[in-house]
Amino acid sequence: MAERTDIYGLLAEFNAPEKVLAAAQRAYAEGYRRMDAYTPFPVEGLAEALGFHRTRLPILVLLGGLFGGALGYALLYYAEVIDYPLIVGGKPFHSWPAFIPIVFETTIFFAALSAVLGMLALNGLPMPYHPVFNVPRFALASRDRFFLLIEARDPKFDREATRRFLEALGADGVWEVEP
Amino acid sequence: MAQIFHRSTNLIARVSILGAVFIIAAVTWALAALNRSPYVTQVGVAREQPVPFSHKHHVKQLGIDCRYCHTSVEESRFAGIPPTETCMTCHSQIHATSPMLEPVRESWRTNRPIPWTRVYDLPDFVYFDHSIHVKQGVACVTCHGPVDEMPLVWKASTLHMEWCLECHRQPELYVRPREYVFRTDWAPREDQRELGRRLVREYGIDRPEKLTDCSVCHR
Amino acid sequence: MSEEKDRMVEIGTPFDPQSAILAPGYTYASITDKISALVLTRRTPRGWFFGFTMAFLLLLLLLFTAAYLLATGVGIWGVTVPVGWGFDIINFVWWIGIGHAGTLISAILLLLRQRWRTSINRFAEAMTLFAVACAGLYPLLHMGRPWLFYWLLPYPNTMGTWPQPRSPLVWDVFAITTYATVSFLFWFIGLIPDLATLRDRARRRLWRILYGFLAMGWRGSARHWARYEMAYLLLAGLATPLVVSVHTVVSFDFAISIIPGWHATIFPPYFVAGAIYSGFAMVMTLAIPLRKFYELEDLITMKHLDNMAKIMLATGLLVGYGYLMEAFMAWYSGNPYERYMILNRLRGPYAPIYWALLVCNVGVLQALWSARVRRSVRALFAIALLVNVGMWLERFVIVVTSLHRDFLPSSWGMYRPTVFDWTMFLGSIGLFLTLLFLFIRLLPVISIFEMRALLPEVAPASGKGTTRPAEAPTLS
Amino acid sequence: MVEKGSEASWGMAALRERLAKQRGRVFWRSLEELAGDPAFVRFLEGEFPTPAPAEVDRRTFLKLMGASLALAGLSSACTRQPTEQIFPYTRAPEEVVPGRPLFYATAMTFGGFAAGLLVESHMGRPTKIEGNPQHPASLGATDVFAQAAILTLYDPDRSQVVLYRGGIHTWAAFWGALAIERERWQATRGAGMRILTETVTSPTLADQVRQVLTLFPEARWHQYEPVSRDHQKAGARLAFGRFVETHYRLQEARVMLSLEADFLAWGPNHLRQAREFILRRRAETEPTEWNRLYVFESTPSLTGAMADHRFPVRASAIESIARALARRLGLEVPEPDLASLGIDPRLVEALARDLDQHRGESLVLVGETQPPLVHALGHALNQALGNVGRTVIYTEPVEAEPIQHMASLRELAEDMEAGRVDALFIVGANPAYTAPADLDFAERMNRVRLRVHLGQYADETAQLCHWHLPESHFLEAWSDGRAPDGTVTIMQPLIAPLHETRSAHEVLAALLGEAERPGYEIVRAYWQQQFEAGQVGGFSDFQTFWRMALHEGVVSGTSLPPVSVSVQWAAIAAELAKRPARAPEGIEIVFRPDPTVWDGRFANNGWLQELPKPLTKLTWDNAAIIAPTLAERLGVKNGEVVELRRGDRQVLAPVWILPGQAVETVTVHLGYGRWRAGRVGSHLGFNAYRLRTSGAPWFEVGVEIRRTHRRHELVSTQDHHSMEGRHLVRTATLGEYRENPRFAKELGQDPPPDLTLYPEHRYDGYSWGMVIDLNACIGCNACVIACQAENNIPVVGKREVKIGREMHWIRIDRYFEGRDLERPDIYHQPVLCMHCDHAPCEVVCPTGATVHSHEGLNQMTYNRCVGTRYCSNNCPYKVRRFNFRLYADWATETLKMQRNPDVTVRSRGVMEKCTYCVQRINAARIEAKKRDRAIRDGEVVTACQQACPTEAIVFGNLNDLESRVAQLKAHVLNYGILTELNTRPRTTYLARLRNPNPEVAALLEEGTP
Repeated sequence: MAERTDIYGLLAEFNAPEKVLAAAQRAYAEGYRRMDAYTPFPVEGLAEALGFHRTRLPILVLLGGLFGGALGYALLYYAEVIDYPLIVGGKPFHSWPAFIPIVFETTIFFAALSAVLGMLALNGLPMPYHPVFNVPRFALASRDRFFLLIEARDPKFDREATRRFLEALGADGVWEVEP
Repeated sequence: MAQIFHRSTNLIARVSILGAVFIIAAVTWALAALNRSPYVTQVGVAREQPVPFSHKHHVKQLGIDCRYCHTSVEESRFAGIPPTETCMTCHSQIHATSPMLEPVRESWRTNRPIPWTRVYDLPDFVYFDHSIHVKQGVACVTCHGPVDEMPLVWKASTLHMEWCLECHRQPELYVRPREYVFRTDWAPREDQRELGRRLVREYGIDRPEKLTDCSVCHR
Repeated sequence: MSEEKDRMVEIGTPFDPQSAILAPGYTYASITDKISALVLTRRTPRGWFFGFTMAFLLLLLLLFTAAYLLATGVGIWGVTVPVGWGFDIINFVWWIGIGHAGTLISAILLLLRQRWRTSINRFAEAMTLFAVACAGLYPLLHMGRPWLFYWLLPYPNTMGTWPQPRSPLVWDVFAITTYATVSFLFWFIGLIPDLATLRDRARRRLWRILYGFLAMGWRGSARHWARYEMAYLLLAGLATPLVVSVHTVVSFDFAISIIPGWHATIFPPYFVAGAIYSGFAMVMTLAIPLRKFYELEDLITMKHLDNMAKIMLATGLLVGYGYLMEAFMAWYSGNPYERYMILNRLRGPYAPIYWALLVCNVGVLQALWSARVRRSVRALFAIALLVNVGMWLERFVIVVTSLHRDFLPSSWGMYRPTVFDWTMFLGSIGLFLTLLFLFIRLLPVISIFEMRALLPEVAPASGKGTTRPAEAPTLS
Repeated sequence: MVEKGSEASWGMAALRERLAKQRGRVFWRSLEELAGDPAFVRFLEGEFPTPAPAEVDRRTFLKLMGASLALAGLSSACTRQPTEQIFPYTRAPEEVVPGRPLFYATAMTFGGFAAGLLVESHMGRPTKIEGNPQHPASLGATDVFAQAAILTLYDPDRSQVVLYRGGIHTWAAFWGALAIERERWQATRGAGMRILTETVTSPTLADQVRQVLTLFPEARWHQYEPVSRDHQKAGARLAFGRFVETHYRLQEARVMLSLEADFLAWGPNHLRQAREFILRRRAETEPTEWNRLYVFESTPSLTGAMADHRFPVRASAIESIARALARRLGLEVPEPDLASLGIDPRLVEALARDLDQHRGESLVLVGETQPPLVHALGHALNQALGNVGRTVIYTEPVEAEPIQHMASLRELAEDMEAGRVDALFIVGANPAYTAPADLDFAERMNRVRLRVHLGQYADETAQLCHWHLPESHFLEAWSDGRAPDGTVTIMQPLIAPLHETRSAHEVLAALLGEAERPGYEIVRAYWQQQFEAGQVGGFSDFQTFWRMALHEGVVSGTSLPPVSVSVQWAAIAAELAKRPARAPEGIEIVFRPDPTVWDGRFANNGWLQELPKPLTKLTWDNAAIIAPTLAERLGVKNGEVVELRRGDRQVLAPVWILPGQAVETVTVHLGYGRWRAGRVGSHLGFNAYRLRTSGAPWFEVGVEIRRTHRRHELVSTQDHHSMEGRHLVRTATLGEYRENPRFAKELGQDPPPDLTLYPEHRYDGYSWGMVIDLNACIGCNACVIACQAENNIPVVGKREVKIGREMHWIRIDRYFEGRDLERPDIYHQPVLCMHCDHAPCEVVCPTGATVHSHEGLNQMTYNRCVGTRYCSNNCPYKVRRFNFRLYADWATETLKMQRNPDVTVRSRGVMEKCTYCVQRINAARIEAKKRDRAIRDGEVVTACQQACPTEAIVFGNLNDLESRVAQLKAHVLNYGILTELNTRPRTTYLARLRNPNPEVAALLEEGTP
């Protein structure tokens, strides 16, 4: 189990989503954990096959929404009731029905913002530089090729054994990824 | 495909996202601070005048009452800037040849007013009345600051609406007995809040809601 | 690249141009190439230059009008008392309504698992953004003192004052800001994988850097896709109530008032339906020339047009119901002002406009019941154009005829648009088209990754059926 | 080089143009100073006869620069206030407390008669004119002309310098020229020297003229005013053998018959008459105490609109009605042919019965527009009805020299024609424009060797004179004048002349050889003489007398006692026999002074030009007013230009259709079609003087109307005249009111007070409100101009009014009602901000620029307004006004001086509206607080309320149950409009009652009499 740190990992290329999915399942069964798959479109079950189960995004969005709503209401309540109460059209200072649209909008605003920012943050984006980009064939990952990466950091990683393993999975090619 | 971006861009990208948030916050804060800064408000900036009239000298050292010069402060919205005549009541005798006072004498001779520089200048859509403030126990120094310490007068308050509202919302923190309104050396001997509450009642100062009605100042 | 073996999709059923949402014969590669080629081609089509120039000239008209407006005041328009709003708010509502189709296609159809949305959602979303930009222009410029627009935002200021949150205009500020932001995020998130595609396929370094910058390092990781799909789904879930709320809030601009013809509880649904209606009409208006000039008939098929026509029919009927209910309630309520308002619409000085709107929005629409009409591209284009006009007229009727004769006969008046009303309107169309032309040239008009995902769906791959590419994200 | 003197017409025009182009701070002490500029001199001498055309481009450029500055205003957060300077006095005047206004009593003469005024002065600038409550012709009220006079004072187009043959000259030069003339007259005893004035009541001026006539016995004094009192004078002479002033005591009258007498709006005493008339017609008046008014008139007037029975008849038919009445009331008059006039004799009988039943409490009033014979018949009728001494009294004339103006002018014209006039001094008058067409006055003036004109404007007459002398405004000069009852007011100036102007007294003094004698000395010396002669008294010394006279604004004890006169029937009978009542045929032309610019003298006053005419609601124009029936017959619509031809004279006039106009008549208003009025007033409308003849100044049968199929844009502020069945003005007859006093409330649907989702705000302390008594509102527009003056309301011009952008905070809605299009009931309803407690405007304002105060005011904070106009859209009363453009004049220095310093001058892009004169409320509150007391009822008087001649507007604290406004709010006739919207307006109305004669009403039911 020699650790080879001069490469980032091995990248196997497939030509069909089913193949990469099967390969991922096999690799997981084999005991590989530090791996990733790259596809030109979302492939159902692929993330799960890699051992990814739940994302915390929904809870983030919920919190964002609640924060937005609370912030909106607090702002309105402070402005209209505490800071500068004004008689407007005979309505009370705390005209909560009139506050609803704004509170609704701030809720959505913050929820949506947390969805996007949360997604980016959890995905570690933006990340303009990534070792996989060193593989020239990787450009096809955004076209019609499907890739499975096994990182060198994986305890089970062995440059040769892993390469053989990947080739055995029916990969059209296996490339070393410069770090 | 080759790498398009260098390794370091990852860090740069993340830092710049955080940085943008901070920069926006900083700019907002800076604008707010600038708006309240002496550069914009001129608070604390002694203004040059055609005659270097010293309030410190006249008020503190000579003990002249505010109303000696600002005659209409108790009857009018405008406190009044003294006519040259007022200056000349003394200065035809005292320092009658001082070169510093030449503009005053010139004004007297030629019957042309002395062009004083305005220190407190409210926007034209704000209507402030000195007389009622003085009557209700708002002292000169409450807004104009320690005039008796000013060789040349500077603005002691921003005159921002938020500044006005501060007192109109809680006059009890600022009012004093009427008889001390023109004193520069008065300090409450009891708790200001308590004294203020009593005076507000006694003087019939309106409730804060009424004092913060738009038309009190804008019309 | 020559050595790669394209994986042909085998065709299960014969291609039916009326029901297929994608023509046969495409592979992941070919569909990628076809769409990205629109952007990455070296030669800009001459037609594009022509269209862009025309649009840009109109945009200049807008800039000139705006400068003159700022110099002189809104007095250059025909607005007056009693008709304090004119083309400004008409155009605002018109544009914002148009914008709704994009969000609707992206979000609501996504939630409803309408797969045909895929080929039209991208440019519909872009259209949303540009329409919102045009719409946003009006509330800003219609103000007497537009340089003080920021007083509508709540921020601690030296005056110690706040916006007045009982006003629908403040709701508008929040709604439009949120809508613009969320629409942008939605659109941008959708673009990220495609930007990565462009990054990987662009030949020039500059473009690669640009697209690479915007793609933020997207590499199609499976984990990323999982979070991405979740985020997309959540955004769709948020955008759906948002889009409904936005036009509801816009309708509140009217419904909250007391003016006969404005003060109606039916306004929110009626406005939302109208917005979708006008939005689909605009998508149709843009899609038909687009698919023709860029030869996208394979991707934007007759099925799309047919579906959109059906949605137009449905929403148009809702709008027609709105008109009917306005008249009915005016009669049924016994409110003399409401009754006069309807009579005035039918017989008053602006009656021709009301009748024209009925013809455009309700009359012509009935042709869509016929499948033959729905199959005729020309007929659809004509109807869509008429509906665009009709919906503009509807806003004219709502704004002007309600205001010009309200309560006191002594203050009744007339509204006559000036030349600057028209230049502002044409100018905003210029802004819209300019942005649209830039978009067509610089970004993929059809979502590439979603089209890829669509491939196995429309033509199931042979053999190993247990795994198939994920559908577009689902609720489950 | 153009020869000097021949460029008379363009010299001044060029100067005006140059001044018009000046922007920013351009003070010049006089035009002489300006003339000293060599460039200007060159310009005048014609080297550069046209101004540089690059001007416009530069301004456009600057405007665009302004736009970018506006954009830069985005960063206004960081703009600093510019440094301002403050200029104290060098020697402080007594009385002036900086920042506090002072009020001075003076008077304005109009048609020669004085109306007492109190003028507000801020630091030496007069800003606002109010009525003097002590003055008998004002009683504290003012009319539109007095209210607007303040604007004339600051009019930048006022004549500012002496002109000789159109070129700029000096007073010194004129004095020199005059001295030479005086030597000549001393030799000729003033032969050929003529003075032409308008009506003179000023004792000082009359004394001066008489001195001139004494000094130069051959000289003559002529008087001419286009709207004179000739018929009244001639009528009195016919009836009594001499001229006596007629005074009505309307508060005593129960039944009134007006024969074209527009006594509520016309004549020197109209303010007092309106007040007295309304005393018996207020909402609080007991129904049994009400008076009744019948009006016969050819064209609707304000008085006609107030009538219980108004009969549109042709002007020439009114004599027949007077005759028929006289016959029925026992005078020996041959029966006129009523049938041919289409008048039911039963109507006249019913009328006669009503008058007869109220002997001593009835009154017949005859309008100036009716011929002297009708006046005489009126006097006879009043005597026959026993009204003399009760509802009508007579006094000696107030005018210094009550001559017949038309005759005087004709004599002058004939003398000029005959070459008998050597030198003509025109003091104040403008005969070149106002003289009747048949006198060819302007043409004949050219035969006079020396023509001198003194006037406030270098007008049409000035153009024809060798010398034009700029006249001081009455607020700039010492003078005096008499009220209709004879009361003298010594008029004191509020400000030193703004320009190089002199008063008539000063010019006449020069004729007497006392050039440069100050007006103050002249007037004071005269009164000192009077005092010493014992003519006036009541004071121990002259100084006290003088001070009190100035302080009070009236000289006590100068009103005239009644004289007893009796009608000499024989003379009338002879005249009656001479003039058989003819049966007129053909269309009649009727002349009227314009309701807002009068005879044309106010043509350059923007406030008055933009003021909607009370009945047509037209602005900026006059029109040929015809009845709907006639319009139908002619096939013309509003705005179509027709040719009016009378003999060989014709004018082109746009048509305006006015219900209530007598069918066979066309009314034209004088005062338009001026060509040298100024930037505001020139070239507006058509000149009706061109159809007027000295023989028939007010009406004549036989005018041809020919269509031209051309159109002229007439601009009216109210395009819709029916209430559409909405209960806006609620009316009932007295009978109906007695049966159902709650009718006004029942016509509305006031929601119950608890019909609200939210708890109510309580308004303790002061809670302001207003009640307008529609019975008392005569629609005179005084409130509109008063508000304009008080609140710095800009003039927007015809183009903007056309698209509905007029800025008046208070407007008077006028509605026509009734089944008969030719004889509608006319209603006025002043509409201003209602200050609704549930204000729809407030809810929709995004910035909170309009919110409620805790005293119930709907506040409008201009500086917070961003101009979305949503509030205006949502205001059901449409009382909000928007600055669509920069309407306020920020450039003209003199106009800035007029502004009320207590009210913000609005810039473009902000909404504005009635504030209930919050500046006055605040001033009163501060005053009260300084005195540790509450504001008293009546202490806060809004500008509209103060001007109102009939006290129709009542304002005050609703929480004070003793206050007048609270009591009126509790009145059963009190109602709010559009209350079904649950707006809870604070401005409410008292329903309008009418007191028709049941007998006449029954006749009218039968059909048109």
